[in-house]
Amino acid sequence: MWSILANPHRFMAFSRYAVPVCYAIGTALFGWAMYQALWVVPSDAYQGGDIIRAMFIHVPSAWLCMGLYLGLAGSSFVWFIWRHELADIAARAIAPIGAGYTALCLATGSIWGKPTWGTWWLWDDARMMSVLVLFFLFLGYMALRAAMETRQKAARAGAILAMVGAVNVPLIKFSVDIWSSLHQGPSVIRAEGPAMAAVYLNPLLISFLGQGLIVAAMVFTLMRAEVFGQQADALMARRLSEG
Amino acid sequence: MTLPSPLLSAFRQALSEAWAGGAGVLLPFGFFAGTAVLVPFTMGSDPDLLAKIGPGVLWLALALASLVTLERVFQADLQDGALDLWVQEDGSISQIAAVKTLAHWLISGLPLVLLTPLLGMMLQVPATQTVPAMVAYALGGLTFFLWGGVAAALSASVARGGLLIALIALPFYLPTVIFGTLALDEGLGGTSILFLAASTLFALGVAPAAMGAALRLAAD
Amino acid sequence: MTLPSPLLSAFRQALSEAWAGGAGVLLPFGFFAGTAVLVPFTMGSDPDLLAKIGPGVLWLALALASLVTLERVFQADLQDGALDLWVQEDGSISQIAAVKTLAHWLISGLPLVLLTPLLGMMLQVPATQTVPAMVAYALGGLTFFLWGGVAAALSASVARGGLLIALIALPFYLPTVIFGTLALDEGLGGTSILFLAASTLFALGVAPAAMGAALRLAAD
Amino acid sequence: MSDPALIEGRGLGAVRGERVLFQDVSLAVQGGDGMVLRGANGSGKTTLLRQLAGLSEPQAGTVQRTTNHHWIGHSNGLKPHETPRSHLANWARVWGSEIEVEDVLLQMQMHRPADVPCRLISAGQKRRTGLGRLLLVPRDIWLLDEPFNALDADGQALLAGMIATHRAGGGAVIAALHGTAPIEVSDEVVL
Amino acid sequence: MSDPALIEGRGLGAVRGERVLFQDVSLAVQGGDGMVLRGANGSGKTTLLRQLAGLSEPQAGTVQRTTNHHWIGHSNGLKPHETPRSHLANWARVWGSEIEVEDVLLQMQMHRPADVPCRLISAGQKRRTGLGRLLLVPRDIWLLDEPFNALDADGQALLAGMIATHRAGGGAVIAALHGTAPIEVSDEVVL
Ligand code: HEM
Ligand SMILES: Nc1ncnc2c1ncn2[C@@H]1O[C@H](COP(=O)(O)OP(=O)(O)OP(=O)(O)O)[C@@H](O)[C@H]1O
Ligand SMILES: Nc1ncnc2c1ncn2[C@@H]1O[C@H](COP(=O)(O)OP(=O)(O)OP(=O)(O)O)[C@@H](O)[C@H]1O
Ligand SMILES: [Mg+2]
Ligand SMILES: [Mg+2]
Repeated sequence: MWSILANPHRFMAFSRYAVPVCYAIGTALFGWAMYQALWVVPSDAYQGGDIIRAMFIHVPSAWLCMGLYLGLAGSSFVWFIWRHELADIAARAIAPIGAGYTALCLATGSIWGKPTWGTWWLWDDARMMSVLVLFFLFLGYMALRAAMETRQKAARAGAILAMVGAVNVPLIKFSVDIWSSLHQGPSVIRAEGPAMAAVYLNPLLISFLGQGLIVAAMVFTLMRAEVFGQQADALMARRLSEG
Repeated sequence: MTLPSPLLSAFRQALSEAWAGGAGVLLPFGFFAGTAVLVPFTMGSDPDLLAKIGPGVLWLALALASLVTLERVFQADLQDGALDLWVQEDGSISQIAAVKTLAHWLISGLPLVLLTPLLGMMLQVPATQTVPAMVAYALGGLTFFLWGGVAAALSASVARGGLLIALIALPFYLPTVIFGTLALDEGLGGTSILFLAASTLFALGVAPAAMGAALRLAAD
Repeated sequence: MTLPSPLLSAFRQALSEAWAGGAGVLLPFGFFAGTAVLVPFTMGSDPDLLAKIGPGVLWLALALASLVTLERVFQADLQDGALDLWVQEDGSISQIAAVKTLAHWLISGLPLVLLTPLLGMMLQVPATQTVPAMVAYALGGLTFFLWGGVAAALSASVARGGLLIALIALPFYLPTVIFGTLALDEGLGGTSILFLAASTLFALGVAPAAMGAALRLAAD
Repeated sequence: MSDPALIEGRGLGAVRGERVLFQDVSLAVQGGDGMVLRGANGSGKTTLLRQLAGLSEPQAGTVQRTTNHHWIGHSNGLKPHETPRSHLANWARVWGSEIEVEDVLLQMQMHRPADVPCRLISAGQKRRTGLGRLLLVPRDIWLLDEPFNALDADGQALLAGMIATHRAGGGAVIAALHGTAPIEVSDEVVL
Repeated sequence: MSDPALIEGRGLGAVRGERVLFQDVSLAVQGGDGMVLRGANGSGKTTLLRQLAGLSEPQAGTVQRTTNHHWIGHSNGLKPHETPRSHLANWARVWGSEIEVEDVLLQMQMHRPADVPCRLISAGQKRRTGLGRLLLVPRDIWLLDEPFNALDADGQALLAGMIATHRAGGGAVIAALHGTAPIEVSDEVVL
């Protein structure tokens, strides 16, 4: 699929329809999940009462921000090796959305943490720290790109950083994990299968799917804007050089 | 170890550069004086407290030394045209960057490590921790310089991107800080020092290539 | 206050220089990130401990920001020939240096002060201390920048005298740190904040002339 | 002596390392003069000019200036992040100049790269930007250190014209030069 | 084509900002050639030279070099704390040169300030030190960006002589120049 999309024209043709479709289905799924989360799902005394409803945003956003970083590193790699213009456009579009989702994960996490753990923030919690670091990776990536003169240079610098960052992420995760953790271990994605009641699990997965589609739509939207911008630049350059 | 001659020369040149900069002799002194004066005044001189924060202050100092030093080196190389000369030494710019990093670590990082016993005394670090601390600071400092070098090389072409560097380098410093802090508690027998060594090796493997690519970009 | 036009221009130019360097926007972030990540890992995250060292960490950060920033400014002015132009504005080089220092403090020092409530929350500084802390950091930071500027100007003609600077500046930082730390405890009603303000005024009176003389020397 | 000299150096000397670079150099320049400093590389032209500008203290002798001067050194005084426009606008403000920066940019033919940061513009464009300062405020003395360096033929003609106009208006120029001078020389000091 | 070109650029193009600096520039240089790049300030000579040297990625076209080259840019690559002697000695070691640095210093007439830190020597002395690198190891291609800048008459003759010798020995030179070329020009590219 990616090799098909690597052609900007085909990408534009595809995304033209994909964007509204993703938005529509994503919003519908997410809306249903939110309805379930806010009115249907029973509150859970052990996890802090009604605040458990934050889970339906927190957990998908946690998964998505990690996924978005993988996407960033992947498209950076593709650009660095094959110089596919579209891969760079994708990387550029992913970064702010990734940063936003990471911030969302941090925010919902600390909102959840206040009633359950009695504090907004824990310094030596492994998950929290690794998400914070992910946030800094996104910020650093964007700051670096913004500081470079030309798009070409921004792409090169960004790709180097994203790739090195990707190699380092497992190390960060591992080091942080052996440090200590208050955060609960995985209860959905684990070898023995999910250990979560279906009332929680189904809306959670639906919410994840819905948010995932919305994220995809947002990324495509930003990419389209960028492609349009570049076409406009090219047009302008042609006009300028003609007279 | 016999280095090929360009690398050896890059090393010698970087050594003399770091030395001539005055940083070599003065960094440990400056840092020593700085912590000696500022830390007790601002954080109190309670021995228990100092014992707790002492190692951390040293880590911070190493991290800062690595960031500030390499930023200048690459920025200066870019401005005075020396980077152009090095970039053209075919294919070896990564190795040269690594060797320069090493030289600057020797001059600006290692003296701090060697001063550890003295600083440790001041900051109430228990005597039994001195040797593990020195090993940990040596390995950790080198890792800091390597990752800091990547960040510095990446932002070399940006006018005074000092803080961009800090932002970029931080995530990379984290594993080192964690393993290093753990290693101080566990001593040389523990596993953390092995992890620390592994993370240093990892940086040695990955950082030079990234530095090389970033320096090429900076010269463009 | 109406500044004469050369001073106003020097101020505007210094502002845009500090801003363009990226330090303006990024320094608070970089520092925020730095403390957020490194301090708890290296020094532990015990809230009591953090409450004790928090204010000190902020003082250290201000001190470092002042040293690193101004060194670069004057070094760059010397190398690109801008210093020659300023030195010839008859007699006013002291004032120009003061104004530039002010601009860089505004861009690199003040944001840290403004972030104090946030950092204070993270580092467990008690809420009642927030306002006195901000006043103290603002005054203290300015004093740091002024003395740091003198040290930076003195070592501007030495190639990369970064650590020479630290050594020269430290003694001057000491009174500020002492009064500042006391002021944090005493609050706005105490006398320490007055002493702090007095030391800032003193620096404002003496440092510019010293900077001017040192910059003239550097240009020679 | 009819006119008082705009700038006058008496018995100037410079020592660098163990070496006497020059000694007993006396010179005086009146309005309309164009003095050229000549000498091999390292003979002390820059050193002498810096003494005349008051940037460097002479090891011997004295310098007297009756009016203000412009200084153009080997380096142009540009910040990497500044643009030619912002550089000139800034110095126009510093000197309280009434002149339109736009006109100066046009005259120096720097209107096209006027908004490109100085770290990106070409060597000759940097020099033109620095030379543009000469036009911001009229000052009687111009001290120029190899001002024709890095300029293309047009640029050299442009500068020569600026110097001629300046001298015609009663100004004086002291310039360190190598090679044939593209300006009319009224006096030469050889170091 | 009899000889294969030492260096060849095909269809080179450069874009800076929104502007096309140059496009479709093709050039080839054989042993003995002395090619001069001409053009107004900011026309792209430095940019083209950097592409030829492999320092800058061309936005269009390709560069092929069959042998190694020397690069002399606008800045000389000297560190402020280095002395001319230590600079040349260092690059001699990097390139595994057999030549005596002392001889190079003598030839460049830099034996007197050979031990003064580069931040203190004069502009022309800096340039001579940088040019001294050309003599450390023989390389077929010399890429020179305004190499005559800041040199006095002796220095210009010296460099012209070096270039002539180099070309007589089968080397090639590509130089960006303003004004009359003090070397024999075999080919000109105007940007
Ligand atoms: C700022 C604070 C927090 C951050 C940065 C954070 C981060 C994360 C991350 C990264 C994940 C995904 C982990 C994975 O799948 O491997 C996650 C999952 C989760 N988090 Fe948090 N979290 C925070 C606070 C909390 C709090 C306070 C709670 C509740 C007590 C909580 C409950 C959960 C749950 C139930 C999961 C799903 C675990 C699973 O099934 O894998 N989190 N969080
Ligand atoms: N510390 C020192 N020891 C010895 N010589 C020194 C020292 N500092 C400077 N010099 C010498 O002083 C001279 C300074 O010359 P200056 O820069 O004035 O020359 P110039 O005439 O402008 O030359 P150019 O034509 O190359 O610009 C140089 O020859 C330099 O080598
Ligand atoms: N980001 C940018 N936007 C617009 N123009 C740019 C940008 N970066 C560089 N330029 C222009 O690109 C050109 C680079 O020219 P280059 O340095 O190659 O010129 P040159 O021929 O060597 O000139 P000189 O004779 O002055 O050395 C300059 O005209 C510069 O203004
Ligand atoms: Mg000179
Ligand atoms: Mg050029």
